[in-house]
Amino acid sequence: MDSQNLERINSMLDAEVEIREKIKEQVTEFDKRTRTLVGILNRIHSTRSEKMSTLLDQARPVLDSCRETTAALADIVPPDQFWKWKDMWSLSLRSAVFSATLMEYLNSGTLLSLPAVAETLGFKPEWKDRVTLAVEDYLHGVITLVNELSRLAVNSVTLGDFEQPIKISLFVKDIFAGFSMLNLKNDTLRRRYDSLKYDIKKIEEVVYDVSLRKLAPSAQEKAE
Amino acid sequence: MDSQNLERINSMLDAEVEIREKIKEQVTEFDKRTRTLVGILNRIHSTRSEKMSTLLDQARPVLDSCRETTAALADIVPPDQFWKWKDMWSLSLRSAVFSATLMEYLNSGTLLSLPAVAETLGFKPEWKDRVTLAVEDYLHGVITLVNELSRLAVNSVTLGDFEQPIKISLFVKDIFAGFSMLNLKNDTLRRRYDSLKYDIKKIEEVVYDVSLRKLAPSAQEKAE
Amino acid sequence: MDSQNLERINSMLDAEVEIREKIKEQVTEFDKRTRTLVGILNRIHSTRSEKMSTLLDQARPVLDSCRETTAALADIVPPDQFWKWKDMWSLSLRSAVFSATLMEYLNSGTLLSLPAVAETLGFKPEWKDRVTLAVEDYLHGVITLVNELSRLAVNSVTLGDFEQPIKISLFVKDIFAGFSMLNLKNDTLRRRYDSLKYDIKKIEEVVYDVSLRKLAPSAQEKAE
Amino acid sequence: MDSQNLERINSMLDAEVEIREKIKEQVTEFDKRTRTLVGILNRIHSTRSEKMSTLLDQARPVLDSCRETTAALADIVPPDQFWKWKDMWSLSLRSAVFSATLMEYLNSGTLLSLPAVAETLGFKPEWKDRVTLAVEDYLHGVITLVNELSRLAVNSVTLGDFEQPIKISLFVKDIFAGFSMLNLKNDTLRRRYDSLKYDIKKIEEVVYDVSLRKLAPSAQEKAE
Amino acid sequence: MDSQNLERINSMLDAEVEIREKIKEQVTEFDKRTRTLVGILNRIHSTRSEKMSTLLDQARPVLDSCRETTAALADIVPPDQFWKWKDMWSLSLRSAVFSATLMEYLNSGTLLSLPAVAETLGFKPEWKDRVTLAVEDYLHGVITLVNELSRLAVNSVTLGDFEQPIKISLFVKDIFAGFSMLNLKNDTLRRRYDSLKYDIKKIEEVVYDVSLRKLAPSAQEKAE
Amino acid sequence: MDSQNLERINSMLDAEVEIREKIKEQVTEFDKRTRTLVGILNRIHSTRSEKMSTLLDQARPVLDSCRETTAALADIVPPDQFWKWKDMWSLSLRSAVFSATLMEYLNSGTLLSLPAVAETLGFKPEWKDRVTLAVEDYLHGVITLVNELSRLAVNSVTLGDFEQPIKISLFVKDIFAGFSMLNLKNDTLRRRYDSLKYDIKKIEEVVYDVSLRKLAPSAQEKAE
Amino acid sequence: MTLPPTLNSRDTILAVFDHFREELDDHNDRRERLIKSSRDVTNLSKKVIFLLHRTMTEDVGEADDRTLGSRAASRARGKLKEIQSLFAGMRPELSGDRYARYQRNVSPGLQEYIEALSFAHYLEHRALISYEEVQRSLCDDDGTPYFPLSLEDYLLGLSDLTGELMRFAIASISRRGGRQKANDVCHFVRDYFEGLTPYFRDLRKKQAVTGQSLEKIEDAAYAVAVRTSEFDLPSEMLDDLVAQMVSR
Amino acid sequence: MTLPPTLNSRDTILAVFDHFREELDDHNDRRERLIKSSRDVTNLSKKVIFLLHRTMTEDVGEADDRTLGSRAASRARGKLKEIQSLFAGMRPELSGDRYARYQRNVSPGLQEYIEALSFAHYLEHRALISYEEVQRSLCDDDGTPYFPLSLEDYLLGLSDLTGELMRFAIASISRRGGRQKANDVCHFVRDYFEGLTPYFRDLRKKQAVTGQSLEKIEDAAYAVAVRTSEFDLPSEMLDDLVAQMVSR
Ligand SMILES: [Mn+2]
Ligand SMILES: [Mn+2]
Repeated sequence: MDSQNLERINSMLDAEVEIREKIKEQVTEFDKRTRTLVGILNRIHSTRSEKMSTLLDQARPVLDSCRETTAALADIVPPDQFWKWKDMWSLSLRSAVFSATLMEYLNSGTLLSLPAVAETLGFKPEWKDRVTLAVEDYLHGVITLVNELSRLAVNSVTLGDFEQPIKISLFVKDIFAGFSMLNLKNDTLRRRYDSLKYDIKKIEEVVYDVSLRKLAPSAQEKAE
Repeated sequence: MDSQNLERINSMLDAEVEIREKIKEQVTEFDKRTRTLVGILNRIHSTRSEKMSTLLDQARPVLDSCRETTAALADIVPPDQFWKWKDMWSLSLRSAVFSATLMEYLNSGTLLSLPAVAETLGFKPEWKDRVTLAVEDYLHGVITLVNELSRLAVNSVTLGDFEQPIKISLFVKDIFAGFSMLNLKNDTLRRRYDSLKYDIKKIEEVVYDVSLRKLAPSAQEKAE
Repeated sequence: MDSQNLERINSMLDAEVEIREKIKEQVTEFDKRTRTLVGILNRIHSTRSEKMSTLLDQARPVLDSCRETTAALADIVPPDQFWKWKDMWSLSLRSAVFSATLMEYLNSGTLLSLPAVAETLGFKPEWKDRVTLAVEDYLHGVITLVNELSRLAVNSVTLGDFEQPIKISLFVKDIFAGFSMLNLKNDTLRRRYDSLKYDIKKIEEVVYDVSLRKLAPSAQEKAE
Repeated sequence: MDSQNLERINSMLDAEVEIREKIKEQVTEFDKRTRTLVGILNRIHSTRSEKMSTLLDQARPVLDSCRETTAALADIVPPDQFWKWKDMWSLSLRSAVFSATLMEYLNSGTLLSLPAVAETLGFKPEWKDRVTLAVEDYLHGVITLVNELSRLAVNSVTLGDFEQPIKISLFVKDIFAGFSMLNLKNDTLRRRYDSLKYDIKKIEEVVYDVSLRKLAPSAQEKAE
Repeated sequence: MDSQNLERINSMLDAEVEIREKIKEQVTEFDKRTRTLVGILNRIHSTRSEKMSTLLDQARPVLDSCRETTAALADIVPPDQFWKWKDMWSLSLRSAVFSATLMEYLNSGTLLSLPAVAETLGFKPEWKDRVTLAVEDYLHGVITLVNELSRLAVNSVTLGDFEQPIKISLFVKDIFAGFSMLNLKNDTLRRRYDSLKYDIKKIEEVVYDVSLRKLAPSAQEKAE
Repeated sequence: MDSQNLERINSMLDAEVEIREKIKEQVTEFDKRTRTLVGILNRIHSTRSEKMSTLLDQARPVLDSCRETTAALADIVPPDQFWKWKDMWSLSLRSAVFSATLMEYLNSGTLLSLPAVAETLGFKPEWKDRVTLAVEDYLHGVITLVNELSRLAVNSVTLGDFEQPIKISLFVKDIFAGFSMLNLKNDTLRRRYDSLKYDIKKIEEVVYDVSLRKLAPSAQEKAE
Repeated sequence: MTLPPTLNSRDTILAVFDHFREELDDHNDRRERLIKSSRDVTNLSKKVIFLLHRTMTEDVGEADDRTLGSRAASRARGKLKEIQSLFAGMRPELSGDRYARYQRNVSPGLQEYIEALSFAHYLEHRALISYEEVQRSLCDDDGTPYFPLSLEDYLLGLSDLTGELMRFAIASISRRGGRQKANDVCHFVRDYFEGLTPYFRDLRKKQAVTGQSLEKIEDAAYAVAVRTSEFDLPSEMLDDLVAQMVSR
Repeated sequence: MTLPPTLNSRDTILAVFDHFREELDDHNDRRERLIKSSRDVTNLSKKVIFLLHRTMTEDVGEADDRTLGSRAASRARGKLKEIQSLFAGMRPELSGDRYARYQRNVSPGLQEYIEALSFAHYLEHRALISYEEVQRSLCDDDGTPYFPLSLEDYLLGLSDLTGELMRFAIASISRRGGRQKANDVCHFVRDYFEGLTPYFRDLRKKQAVTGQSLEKIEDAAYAVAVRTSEFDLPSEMLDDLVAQMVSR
């Protein structure tokens, strides 16, 4: 192997190792942030609706801090290499998407769109060949949101809030109808989408329990 | 899910599906080419050295035709997405790298460098965010070359050519020394590199047999 | 390998590849149709019984369009090769069976028989060695029907229809009695058959809730 | 190999074999004890709360007898070699941790701390380089406790005890919150921790069923 | 989980993570050293005996530098935890053992004993509960030595040195006889020991080739 | 479970455990014996033919001591349970068969028959449903014998004995003819039988070398 | 065939190996026959199990559980006899030390048979079939066993029983008296479990499945309990009320 | 059985499912029978292969290779006929669209048969048996196929042939003319390979094994070449010299 060939190869390999190390560091940090965030949001299951906004206020700064990660990654990843490295942070990123959409649902009852999530997390359009919010990561986050809302439907009844399940039911059916129009290939996303049916079924059963017992008079009208 | 959000997502997913289909088509073609190439080069094991150049002449146009694939892929892959799609063609590409380096070895006894292979296969520098020859693909091809040369060492002796193993031994030891200076992480490449030791041992035993029996007078001097 | 043999092999291979490609195309189309169909039928859960027939009218033409797929497949598959290719389309076919039987249930309250489903989907008896409706595909479709009806039992109560669960209960018990006549291997069908028991249990619970709330006023009071 | 070198090696190897045999003997005994213990504790699922203390009285002496194992192991393991041998007994030890913490929960409703479990099982601080209760073994035992309690929540309702699930729910959520603050690396422990979510969901559903039907009037207040 | 319990656990887990990181750093360094060492020693196969000592002189300082690793590890590993961490560095350590014993063989024709290797690599007796040379690591290194010597026997003949194989044959048989007296359990070591037979067979065949052709007159006498 | 049934099960289990323990003890002993035996016989490769009988005299008492194992096993194994337990000792037994047949070959140049080996190892016909020499164990031993003889052919030439390889060649070809009478399954025996061909090839090469060096002086000259 | 203790010519060696060949061929052929018979046993046993489930879920007016159980068991008896005669047919292939040799080839069928037999036994007697009883079912008219039943086959056959009991419990739960039935099965399986837990380690994998079955049964019993506790009436009376509503 | 298009009573449903049961039972029973026959075919084929090897390594004076090959093939013919009649017996179970349905159950035996048949064919004709010839061996007297041979079975059966050829080459190498034989097999296998390499991707795993076999054959040919190159005599003459030395 002539030495020029060898040198070129070695410097390419070394550069890769260095980038990997730097990204790993950021991901460790990102992971801590999203774990804290998910930890805070886990408390929604025992929080009455009137105190929900206080909880969200606590979560907000942590969510905002994720922008630092995004910026740091944009600094590290070389041009054109987004797809080479993205798997390293996508688990954490999906947690962040989940948190952002959950917070928006609790706040306004609506689904945060992909560009809105991207903005919330501090992605800049000009970084798109280095760090960006890929469709699949957004969709994974939204599926996790549905999983969590089926749990919330159950727990809000326990807390005496009989309207929440009905709200969730409508919101989630809408998302499900959206998903069913997507052309998903037969991969993880597809499998997770299929599992949404169980969440919807669970939510429907909660709504059933509530309306059977006439606990939420609005149930019938709204469910239509 | 509001319809704008949905539409955007759907068009992104559809675009992906289309790109995938187009690449798949090219890969099928690429695969046919490299399999034909490997099929022709398989015949080196029963070809006497004096007829080797005729064999190479047959292989050359097939190797050259791989440039069409490279160009076609460069047309399909969108900017910045090299790393997203490269796994689809890397198996075929490694076969092509193997073929190119084998042909060069048989022709000139030297190792084709990474940029030289890239040129042979028609990669243009300006495509580097769409299609390019990654280091790992080059190295995989070179390891396959060593695997094949250990077989050639054996078969050339059967055909009465006692010099070839000695040439191979020197060439391969040089490559091995090169590899041992690389900072390979513990992945497939590392495992395949470890397996090179068996090839080298086999080649050394052929050289041993030849020099023990004084079949190639040059053996001793050259081996040093 | 002698060239005549090789040629024969090659032409057989090419023929197979071509058939596979053509079927794949049809299946993509079939899949779209059944997904649309299932999407429409998903709305039964929020549709009051008096509007059900309007919904069915919307679904009918999509169901009918599946006949085109059947005919196209019959054109492609060579004689006697039904079992060789059927796995390629059986997932979509089962969705179609499910849709046809669900629509019939909603319309007449009865179970569409296998030959009747086959006719609905446009299978011709003379194609039976190429495309036909196999027993297992029919049974899979019927199991999906029961899965869906257990969901409908729940949701119809939410919508204020207390008769539907009782109708479903009787219908599903008859189907279950049919299934228990079969000797199944340890395969998917067996596993799905086992799952039927849970659907029946769920339906019974709904019937239970509804009946007692009507007939046991004392209980009612306590529950409130 | 010179004989002194050989002798030294051989005596080291022989010593190892002997220690292994002795530990194996103790582990067989330990395993019997913990299996008996788990066998007795299995009965909590069919035991009404008023008879629980009788059951615990039966289990207590078996739990106490584990101290003999601990002492015996401390006698066998040479200084500094705790980490060399601990895998041999850790499965049994985790069963013992599980049993001790379950018994404490049933008795006082609290979680036994790591030092308290260590004391219960007879570990002496001065043995810490030979036998001690490692953090991971404690945590594994606690996770098993949560798994078991989710089953108990279900079965206590069947036995007519509607308060138990609510107690369990609070207890387990507390543990879960604790776990979510730990810095678990991505190993078995992490995977088992992730699975706790299913247990919690199941328990929440039981609490939901109970409070929806107003079977335990305290449900709402306590769940907050 | 009460906060004291939690804090204690967390600080234990954090300490572990930190130690692991520090060891990993040292192991990366250790790995580089042993790879360089093995790279240099790989040249024995093309080095005439008269130049061997020059080669060894080059290797010596690299071998000596391993003492730094040993000392650094002794600083990091807490008392009593040798067995907890040793797997992290044992691959590199075995390479070092191999190198040390190979160098001694080439220098003096004798086998370096376990304590001698330990000393060469800078292990201090007082560190024995933190870092030490375990028997199995020593034995693994010696087996690698035999693997390498069978290759050397072949290559030395190629280089015209007909005495080396005979020397190796006697040396290796002695080691093999030593191993066959050890009480090895049925593990990796046992499996690698079994593979020694192939090396010995290969060496015997080289000696056979040499003596059949009367290339080394001393062969017969020495082989006895 | 009713207590009588449980008791019966328990006593059966205990009996099995006891038998297993006792056999294990015997096998440990058996293993030591055959390892010593194989260790002694390993010296044939460096022993001149005139001193062979002294070596055999040393091995004989060790071989005879295997009868104690056989008798002990016959005492332990219950009637009709030979096939249940035989795997526990068959590795050692095959070593013993190998040793017995090797010793007979060295002594008389003939193959010891199965019944003769059985007698040598002290098997009594009346034990045949408890301990006996199964055909497959005999065959495995004989294959090991051939493996060893191919090594001996090589080494005897090194020691100046040119007759041994020719004797071995004739002997081994007869055995191979025997083996090719068998219809084997795709099991270990088949794989080892396949490997016999390589031993025969090696032996033939030695015979070839030796014969030509005696009979083809012209060749000799060239080779030197 | 008398041969010298050492084989000193190609012909004697060939004669001996010819004998080995016969022995090996014999063994392989016998193994094949037993594997085939074992497959037959498996298939018949599976059919018995379906027949038992089918009978237990038939709509037969007011037949109580005991009656249904007896009817199921007696319907199964014929097919079980058929299986037993398959075992009788294997007897010569399994005599003496042969059983130990071919056990692993016979086990799959045997375990499936034990599963079927113990299920029938449970339905008829609400009890676990004992080792003795299984062994007795595999004896000729004189009470001589066709082969000795191994403990492993007995226990592994029983492990599979829990799966069937789970199916049985869940299928029954939406029928009259289902709550009681779920509770019965629940106690039965727990009892079986508690009996064995302290003794076995090796059955772990199978026991994990048994544990899952038990949990499913418990969940079913729970569902009934929760639902009936909402009302202040005895569960039999609730069942009657529902039946009245649903009657066609 | 005439039924209404929709089933509106439990009785009609039961009647229909009763019919399904018959159909499923039929299918399962047929599958079982075919699996059993396939096992028989496998076993007989393995015996043929051993018989062929055995005949080729017999010591029969100066018989040349062609003669040995013909003898081996003619000895195998009887057993191959036996296997063919097993296939003939399966014919009714595999008629029409059934073959495609049960192919995977028949394949293991069929591939082993093709391995045996092609080995016999090689020994007799030193040529690769063609697809047509294999299909012809599975026809009745009128030349009607028992079932259509699938390409996959043909190719996978041939892949296994290389393993047997490797065994054949290595066993022959230490016999007179072994060098030539190793070279012949080597060329034969390479030729087969080069013919197929450009076409197949899916046969990969099997081809890896074929590749290993080829390497082993090459190593054997190499060993002979190296050893004879040391002497300046034609290899046949060297063989004679050795034989002279070794003759008893
Ligand atoms: Mn079962
Ligand atoms: Mn084969």
